[in-house]
Order: sequence, then C-alpha cells, then structure tokens
Amino acid sequence: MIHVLYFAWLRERMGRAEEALPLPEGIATVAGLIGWLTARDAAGAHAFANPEVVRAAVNQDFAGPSDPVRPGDEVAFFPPVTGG
Amino acid sequence: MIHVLYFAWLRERMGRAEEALPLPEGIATVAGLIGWLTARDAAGAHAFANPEVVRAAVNQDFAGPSDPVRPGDEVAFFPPVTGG
Amino acid sequence: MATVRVQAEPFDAGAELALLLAGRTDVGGVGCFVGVVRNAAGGRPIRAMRLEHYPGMTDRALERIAAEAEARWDLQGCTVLHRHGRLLPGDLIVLVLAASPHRQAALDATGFLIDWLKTRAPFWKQEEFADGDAAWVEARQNDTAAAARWESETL
Amino acid sequence: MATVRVQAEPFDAGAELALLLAGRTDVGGVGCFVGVVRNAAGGRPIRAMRLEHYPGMTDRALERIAAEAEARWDLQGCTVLHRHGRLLPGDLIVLVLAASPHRQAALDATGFLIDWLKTRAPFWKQEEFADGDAAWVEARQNDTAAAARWESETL
Repeated sequence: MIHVLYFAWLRERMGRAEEALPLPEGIATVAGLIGWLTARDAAGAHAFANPEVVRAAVNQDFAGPSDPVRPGDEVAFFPPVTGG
Repeated sequence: MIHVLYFAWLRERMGRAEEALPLPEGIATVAGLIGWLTARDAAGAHAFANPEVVRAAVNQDFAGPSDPVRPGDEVAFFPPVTGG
Repeated sequence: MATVRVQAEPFDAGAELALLLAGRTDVGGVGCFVGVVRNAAGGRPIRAMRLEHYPGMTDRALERIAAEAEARWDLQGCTVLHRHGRLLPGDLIVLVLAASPHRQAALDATGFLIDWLKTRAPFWKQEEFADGDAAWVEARQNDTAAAARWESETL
Repeated sequence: MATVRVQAEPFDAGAELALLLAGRTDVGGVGCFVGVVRNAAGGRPIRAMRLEHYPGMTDRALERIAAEAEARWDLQGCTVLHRHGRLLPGDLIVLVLAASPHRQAALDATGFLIDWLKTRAPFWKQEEFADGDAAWVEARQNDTAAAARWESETL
C-alpha cells in the first residue's frame, strides 16, 4: 500500500484529501504514479492535466518525477507552495 | 558670537561640553575654526591633534572643512559617529 | 538553536524576540521579518486568507530551512513561526527572527529564511474575496528568483 | 509616515510593531532590526555601554534618514528608535522597522536604515569594562563600507 495526499487545488480536483492504495503494478516512480492517476479517472485527468504545475513529496521530502515510490511510502501532490 | 559644542572624547579633551565665543577675527570656515582652537591652548591642541578623526556639524548639519561659519552659528565637533 | 512552529493561533512578535534573547548577553543584533495579510490582491478586495498546509511536512521543512540558515551564518538562534487556517487582513502570517553577534549576518539570514520559506515550506494560500469568491494564490516567479539567489551562493 | 525617537527609556519592539500596523490592512510585510548591547568587545568583558548623543541634531538626523528610506522604497511607514544613556549587556539599543506592501522593499529599507544610522546619526558609544576602565568605540571601516553601498545606488 501507499498513502497518497492531495493539497490545495489538487485536493479539490481529486475530490479527496487522501487515499490509501496498493502500489499499482509496474509503477515505481513519482512520474509513473502521476501517469497512473491521470489515467484512472476524470478527476485524476483534471488534477494532473498540467503536470508542470504539480509538485510532489515522498515521505515528506520534496521529490522529482524520477524519484522512486515504494510500498509503504507517503506520496503527496500539490501546487507550487505559496506560504510566507 | 558662535556656540561651540564638543562630544565624546573631544569633549573630554577640551574639558568642556560647550562654550560661547565671538567668531574670531578672520575665521570664516570650519577648518579655520579648528585651526584657531588648536592654537588657542593645550586642550585644543590635544583635542584637534588628529584632524582626520574629527567631524563637524554647523547648525546641526554635518559640515566639511571648507563649510562657512558665521556669527550666530552652532558649531559642533565630535569623533566619527558610532551609534546603532 | 532554532524555534520552529506552525500554529493556528496568533503569535506575539515581541514575546518571541524576548524569548530568543532570554538569558543571554552575547547577541549583537536580531533581524526580523513579519508577513501580514493584505486587504487586496491585484486590486480586488480580500475578505480573508486561508492557509492550508501539509501538517507532517511543514515542521520538518521549517526545521531544515532554519538549520540551513544556521549552517550559512554565525547565528545564535532563529525563530520561524507560520500560521495556518483562516486569517483576516492585518493578521500576521509569518514571523522570522535571526540573532547574531553581527548585524549583517542577522539581516542576511532573515532575508534568506523568508525567501526559502516561500519556496520550500508546504503552505498554500487561498484568497477569499469580498464577493465570496475564492482563488488559490499562484506561485510568483519573483519568489522563485528570490530564493534562487541563495542557491547560487551555496558551496 | 516615519516615527523617530531618541530616548533613555527601554522600548517595546512588539508594541512598536503593533503601532506601525495599527488601523491599516494594506501592509504586506515589516522588516525589522534590533541592536543589542553585547557583553564583550574584542574579547574583553563589558559591564555597560554608555551612549552619548547630540540632542538637537539626533532627531533631525533620524528624521532625514527615515525620509531618505521613504523616498527610495515603497514604504507605508517606518520606525527608528535609539536609546541613549547607560545600557547593560542584553539591553536593546536601537530598533528599526519598515513596512511595505512588498517584502523585499521592507527588508532592503531595514538594512538601509540601520546602515545609514550607524554612519549619520550623532551617537557615540563608550564601553565600560568590567575592571572600571572605559573606552570610546572607534568607528568601524565596515560600517562606512556598509553605508557606502547605499550611496553608489543613489540616483
């Protein structure tokens, strides 16, 4: 299983703040997971329509597209941060 | 008359914080006044021994050696400032 | 030693400064930045600012940012506080303090902390307009550029 | 609008920040610097710091410095407070605050205000050492250089 979190407008477009799911067959990277979520349903297609404005973290560290995703990981997707 | 003020170690070396004196004959600039005070007595000679570390203000504005001194002016002498 | 906190409650900048200085007499200066909720964005009046964050990650991110500042400058302590939740115009959002024997280090570290926080701490602002509309704030190129200045100075 | 004050009494940085922000919701950020009396100079313990000033001229000088900052940056207000008299290690000497819609302006103006104050406000520090000795602080080349940075940026 992996734990996936969504924030800000990605949360709104996904219609959920988080979900637990089995790491999909053949998916081993952040980019792979984005592709899988995009293909899964309309919400995912909408949320990830513009991947260059999506940022990710794996286990609470910022992660790039080629960073690995493994069973047990916490993966988060969100827009570029705007705090401060 | 002019009103002359001394601060910090210039005050200590002059042995006074201020004095009122008639604008000396032939003195029309800050540098002129420094020369006159230096020649006046041992305290002045000591206070102004090292003119490059003496700063001046005329009527509460920083002034350079060639700036004019006129009757009625308030002239201050002090080391480089060290506030903040 | 860094103090890092993410909270819904207001903070007291004066009290945080006193805390940073408490019990020590070797500090020469403290740099500080306070971010405030503005009443308008792009000329459009704002009723409130909602701040969403990633609870598990924000503390870690702020601690890292503080540790990076302490590694780069001769600091005697720093404080990074960030609020979340719904804030009103005039409310304080973020507080950064950096104490050092030297004023330039204190000021530079303050600028660094706020610049890095803006691009590396997982917070997202949503503006609630006077007419009830809400919009997520977009990341500004400016902020990325401001943070990048500090990257080129690494190593 | 600048608030400028020279006083023997301690100041409350938090209260000054609140005053600067009071009744307005258009400020985006406030930069701040607080100078503190250090317990040693050149490795020699200090018992107290005496601050002499030129009463008639200090207020004028601080007002000019504040006006210069307001002319250079988009400020919504700034505060410059400076203490005089005998201060102890850990006491706050000077407070600078600069409020702006934009954080970079607030931070830059803060740095400018403290740099200029150090070379243009008629204050003189005398260190009182633990053994009773006292020595006037000499102006630092550093401070002149820091202030000069801002001169080359004029006009």
